[in-house]
Amino acid sequence: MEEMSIEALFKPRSVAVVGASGKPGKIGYAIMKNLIEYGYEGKIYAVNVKGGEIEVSGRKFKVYESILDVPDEVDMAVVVVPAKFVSQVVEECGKKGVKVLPIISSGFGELGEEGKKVEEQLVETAHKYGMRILGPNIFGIVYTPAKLNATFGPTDVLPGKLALVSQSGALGIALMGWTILEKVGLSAVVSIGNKSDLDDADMLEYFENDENTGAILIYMEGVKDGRKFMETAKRVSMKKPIIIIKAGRSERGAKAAASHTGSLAGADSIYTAAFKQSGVLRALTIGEAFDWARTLSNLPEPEGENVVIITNGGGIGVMATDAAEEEDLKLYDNLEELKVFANHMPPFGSYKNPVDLTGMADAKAYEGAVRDALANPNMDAVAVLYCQTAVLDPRDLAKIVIEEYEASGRKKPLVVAIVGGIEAKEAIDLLNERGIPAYPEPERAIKSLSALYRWHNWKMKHKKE
Amino acid sequence: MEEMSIEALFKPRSVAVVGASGKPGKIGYAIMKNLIEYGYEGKIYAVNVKGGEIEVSGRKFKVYESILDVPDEVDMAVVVVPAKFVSQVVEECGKKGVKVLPIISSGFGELGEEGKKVEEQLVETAHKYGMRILGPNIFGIVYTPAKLNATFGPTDVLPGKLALVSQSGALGIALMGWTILEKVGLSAVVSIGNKSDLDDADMLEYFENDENTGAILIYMEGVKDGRKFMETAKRVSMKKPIIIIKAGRSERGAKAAASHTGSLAGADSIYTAAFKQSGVLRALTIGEAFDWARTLSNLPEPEGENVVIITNGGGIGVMATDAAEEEDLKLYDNLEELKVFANHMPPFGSYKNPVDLTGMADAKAYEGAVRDALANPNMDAVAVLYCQTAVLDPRDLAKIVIEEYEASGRKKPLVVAIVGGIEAKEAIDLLNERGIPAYPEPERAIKSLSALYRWHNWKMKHKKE
Amino acid sequence: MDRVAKAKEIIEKAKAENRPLVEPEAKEILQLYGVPVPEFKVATNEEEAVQFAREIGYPVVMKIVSPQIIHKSDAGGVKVNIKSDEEAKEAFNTIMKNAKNYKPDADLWGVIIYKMLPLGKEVIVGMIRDPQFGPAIMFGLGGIFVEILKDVSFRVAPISKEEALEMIKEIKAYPILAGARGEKPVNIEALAEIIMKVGELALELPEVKELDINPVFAYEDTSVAVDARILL
Amino acid sequence: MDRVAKAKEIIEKAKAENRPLVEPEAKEILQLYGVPVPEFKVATNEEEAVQFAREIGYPVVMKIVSPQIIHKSDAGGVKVNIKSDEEAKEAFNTIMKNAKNYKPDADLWGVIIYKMLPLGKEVIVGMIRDPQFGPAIMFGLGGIFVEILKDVSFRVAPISKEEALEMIKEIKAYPILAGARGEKPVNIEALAEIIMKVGELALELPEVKELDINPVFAYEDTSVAVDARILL
Ligand SMILES: CC(C)(COP(=O)(O)OP(=O)(O)OC[C@H]1O[C@@H](n2cnc3c(N)ncnc32)[C@H](O)[C@@H]1OP(=O)(O)O)[C@@H](O)C(=O)NCCC(=O)NCCS
Ligand SMILES: CC(C)(COP(=O)(O)OP(=O)(O)OC[C@H]1O[C@@H](n2cnc3c(N)ncnc32)[C@H](O)[C@@H]1OP(=O)(O)O)[C@@H](O)C(=O)NCCC(=O)NCCS
Ligand SMILES: [Ca+2]
Ligand SMILES: [Ca+2]
Repeated sequence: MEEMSIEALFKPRSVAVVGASGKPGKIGYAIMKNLIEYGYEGKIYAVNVKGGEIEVSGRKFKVYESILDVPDEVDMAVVVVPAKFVSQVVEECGKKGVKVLPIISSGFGELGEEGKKVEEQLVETAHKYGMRILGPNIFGIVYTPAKLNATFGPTDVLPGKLALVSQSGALGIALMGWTILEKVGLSAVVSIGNKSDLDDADMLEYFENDENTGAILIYMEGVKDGRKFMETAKRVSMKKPIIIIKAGRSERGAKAAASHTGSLAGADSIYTAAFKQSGVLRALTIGEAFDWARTLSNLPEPEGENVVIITNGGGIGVMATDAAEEEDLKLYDNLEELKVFANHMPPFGSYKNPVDLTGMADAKAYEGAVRDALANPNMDAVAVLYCQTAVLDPRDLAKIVIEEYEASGRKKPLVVAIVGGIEAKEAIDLLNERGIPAYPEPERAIKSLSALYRWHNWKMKHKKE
Repeated sequence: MEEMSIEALFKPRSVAVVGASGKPGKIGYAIMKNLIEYGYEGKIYAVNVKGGEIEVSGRKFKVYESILDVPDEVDMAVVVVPAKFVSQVVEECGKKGVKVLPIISSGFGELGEEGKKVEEQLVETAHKYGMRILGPNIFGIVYTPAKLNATFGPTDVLPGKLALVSQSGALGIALMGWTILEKVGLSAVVSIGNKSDLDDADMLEYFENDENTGAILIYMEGVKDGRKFMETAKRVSMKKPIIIIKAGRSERGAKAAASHTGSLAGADSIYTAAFKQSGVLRALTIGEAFDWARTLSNLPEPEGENVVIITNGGGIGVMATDAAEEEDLKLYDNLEELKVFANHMPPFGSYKNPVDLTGMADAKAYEGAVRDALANPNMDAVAVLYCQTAVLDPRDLAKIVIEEYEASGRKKPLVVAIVGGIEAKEAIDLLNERGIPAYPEPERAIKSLSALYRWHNWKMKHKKE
Repeated sequence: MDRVAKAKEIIEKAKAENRPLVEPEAKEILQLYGVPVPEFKVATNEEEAVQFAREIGYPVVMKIVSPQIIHKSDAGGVKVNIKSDEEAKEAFNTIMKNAKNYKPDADLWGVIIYKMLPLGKEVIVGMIRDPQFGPAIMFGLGGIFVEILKDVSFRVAPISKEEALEMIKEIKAYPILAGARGEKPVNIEALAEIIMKVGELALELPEVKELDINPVFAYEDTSVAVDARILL
Repeated sequence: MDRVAKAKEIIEKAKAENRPLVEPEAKEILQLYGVPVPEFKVATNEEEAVQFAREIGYPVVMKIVSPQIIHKSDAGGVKVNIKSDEEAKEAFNTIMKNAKNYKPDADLWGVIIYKMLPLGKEVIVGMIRDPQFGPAIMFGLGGIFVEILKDVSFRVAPISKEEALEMIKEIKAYPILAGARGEKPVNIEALAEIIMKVGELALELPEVKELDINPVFAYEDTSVAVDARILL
């Protein structure tokens, strides 16, 4: 039963919006609109005590006064009615045989003990009917493979392989926007809010076996049951990388977090330990988390430790080398093998790793060097750096990298960094849209590759145990 | 004489391009084009042994066969002829009474000892005539207040208060592009290349008294005379902040740098020490450097240590608090005074610093809170954070902050971070265009504010000595 | 009776008497979990003190055993490097007298006697309970390393061998254990065993709120818990 | 004659003799720059050893003085805690014999004798010359702190008082000097003075390629350069 309910959260065959509204500006309207405009192909039912008919995004809906009136099975019902009406709605949804219930409404556990009790009752009622609750106090759920956007956040979520889970509503919505702006492809966005029933661990469990998800990114303010979370995370990490942002590292930050979430967070060093033990990668900032996510959700694992850096600029090569050393990455050192790169550079270039093709490097030079690096079985991971010059348009470089990487069968990790102006930005977007992680700074590419290695190394170690 | 020559590098009354070309794709063409299209208002003279006439950007130029033929005084001559012809050109320019000579041509000191000797002769010749040399092996110079873009880099440099100095050509051009993309306003861009005559220290000296420059950012691979550099930097830091990116921190990075620049870099820890002693802020990455530069080139110094963080999202407030603690910033703690913020939030908000206006915060709430923070003489610096919600368009938030900050007379530092999508990005750009440093992540705002404090504290300490 | 039952018996007794565990009890519990402690006896009078000291073999250490005295050194309740019957007798009497003066109404159960061990590298193994994650184990080098440099590592129990080794290697001062400056390395495996066993103890005995082994002496061959404190 | 001239005299002599500076010379130069060193004498025979030891006051330290012997301890060339005429005589003879055995063709100039100082906090002050920045001064705590934890700070000479203090406070182990764990703090100002003076020395004596004061003993009131090495 549990399994099935969770499945309905991502792939519902039909969705009802309880509290659906025809008035722009209302949350009950925004959710209807996103469902329609993002192209959900299952049936959508509008439910509102007022009955009648509404129009959203040019589509007309009959409005049922109660979910019980819907003349069909309902897999998921999104609840957008004021808190005081929620109990009744839950009861009715249960009777109706709804499988999963994202409750948008706030006014529960986040207000204190009393609200927590009401939540418990909601969950009890739901479970009585074999129904699961997401929330309350959430902004909804997105699952891009099902073209499902049941949130009141931005509409045009970019499909991809990263599952995003947020405990914070405000930040979660803002991050949805961020992913659109920064061209981060998502498989899912889940707002877990008060976690009265379904929690982080349940989401991890689902994504563990979701073929559309390559990596999971969680914004977390705290876990309730740390040990359960660890157990699940440990198992899931063996299959897919988990990245977590958890603020409240400093003493004052932890205090602010406690007063904000109303829950006493455990010592931060214990979180750090728990994450390490579970293979979880802890990112310190939003930017870092998405940087890593690009690489972790898109790239295969390395088959060995030898990293090769290819650059056209001494300066950025040195920056990347600094980062690699600080991250304990191993730069490949076999000069016999590296000599192959001498074919792609003028005499004053350097085939010592970092491989410096020099500022004169053109399309042919990069094409040859990238191809050779991808082909060489002793080179396990590749970082392609490019400093925008007049010799080679960064967008052409992007095309070369895409072609070579696809042709090679995407068998080893490859990250890209391009420093420059608007053309560089376009090149980066091009690469990211094709699932090749690209960044505007060398260190960010290297640190993302290093996150992939950290996860991979944890897995290898854990496998042996 | 020294003074005057340097002045001519930034504010020449006339510029000659020796090696000017009418053929698109040639560097001698690109420089002419940038000079014209960026709107340089002094006289421009084309010089080329071939003589005749050329057309660039719709403007026709008579081509003088030698600089000596130019029927006017020439302040600056940009040299774009092959290395072997440079000595002769230098001699002629000297005779002509040219004051400063940016030599684009490569093929000198960067090739080894022999090239270095040629360079020394060029400098000797130049000095004989009281002329100064910039370069060789450079991409040119930009000075936005004079509408001077004598480079073959991007044209549309955004005017502003940051002076950018690069030892690396390739990276320097890429960084010009970056500043355009990222809306970083510049007073100058100087490519110093081989530093045969004018070097980092000379540039610092000029910017020290340049009213159009608020901060200086240097990309450095190494200095020749460390002690001279320190002396100048120490003095200049008392007036204006200096940010330096110097790669080669790690052992392998330093080795790669040495083989790239051909010069043995001193121990990195000595650079770190020298920078500290000179008030120089060392940035580890390009992104960090420009983040800091936004704040340091635009904001006044704080008058005290009390920082106030205003946020609408608990999560980003906690992140900012973590960063502030890690950076040793002091969050203002006087609850009596902080209580004023209670006027701008619902009852479940928190006026404890970080001040949480809650997700319900609208335009009025931010307006009131920002105004109160700017008005309170005990609050010395303000960080405004915003997590994009449906309640308040980030662009409206930007307008509020701009209005309040301008109305307050820009007397204390204020930084902004807005997390969100495309509207957030637009809001950030709006703010940056108005000289209010804004970032897409809370930590970046806090760390930039912290850089300002570091510089300020160094100054205060040094003043006492 | 298994180790849990035996340990619970010790704990229940103290609880029933409404008092904390004393050092010999803490060490007994550690022994039950296979954490090496130096062989010890508790002497309640002068004669026993001499007899036990002889049995253990000089030199020995003596420390006051009293549920009310926590800071034994402050109480003058610790004597080290006791080398003869004479000294043993004197140490016993001095400790008992000092303790009496320090806290006149304290129950004095005698002195714990154990072998004075050769100085090893001093490390600390501790356990705290986190409200979210449950028992977490801390590891660090003794003295300034933990207190001043905060050079410690944490893991949540249970702790695998792999994780225990990681914990040890994670601290910045690890080279000191690994044999920097030409010294012989300590047996890292033995240390890891102690960490793992403390993890097991913490999971099996929820009554134990906090545990502190400070110091553990780490040697080339083995590691020994020299002093231990268990809070209920 | 000013300090530069005097120091150069010592340096020129060694250079003329084509040999490195010995410890007494290094200490003399430090003294010229106002760096406190323990009062010392060089004894060339048994009688002098006893006489000088008495003059300095027991207990004393004796160390071999030989331009060819750098690792004095390895050579058996160091004796500490010498408490009487008897011991002084014996120490002198043993050191000279050991040194002879260790390096038969070394010039043995005698032994340096100085007061055995009470143990202070051990710190290191060093100087190297950087190709770009010239003389740079290093500061750190002795032993593992420098060697293993790499907990050191650098500044380029000349070093202001403010900067010297910053340097000291910058190391992670600073709390150890500032009086952590209830200990009395050492005199940071006195330490800063030594750092500044080494900076002056480095700038005024370009012949000095490298300098190492290891250890400096830092006390509550003052700091003393116990051992010093100068490379030309
Ligand atoms: C759920 C919530 C959005 C409803 O707010 P609202 O739209 O202002 O409330 P309303 O009273 O207008 O009720 C909404 C609709 O539900 C309808 N409704 C009320 N009770 C109902 C019931 N039992 N069954 C069906 N519909 C019902 C109302 O008729 C109304 O319809 P309308 O929009 O056509 O007028 C609000 O209570 C809430 O919780 N807001 C916070 C949400 C939030 O921030 N969540 C966390 C984000 S991270
Ligand atoms: C300076 C440099 C760009 C010239 O390259 P080029 O344009 O290919 O060389 P050319 O031989 O065509 O000479 C350029 C022009 O100078 C003219 N010229 C040659 N000698 C001259 C002289 N003494 N006086 C005036 N003009 C002269 C040529 O007629 C030619 O004109 P054209 O462009 O109309 O044909 C090139 O030598 C060079 O150094 N390139 C590297 C630049 C660089 O990377 N700098 C560092 C960047 S960070
Ligand atoms: Ca659950
Ligand atoms: Ca100069």
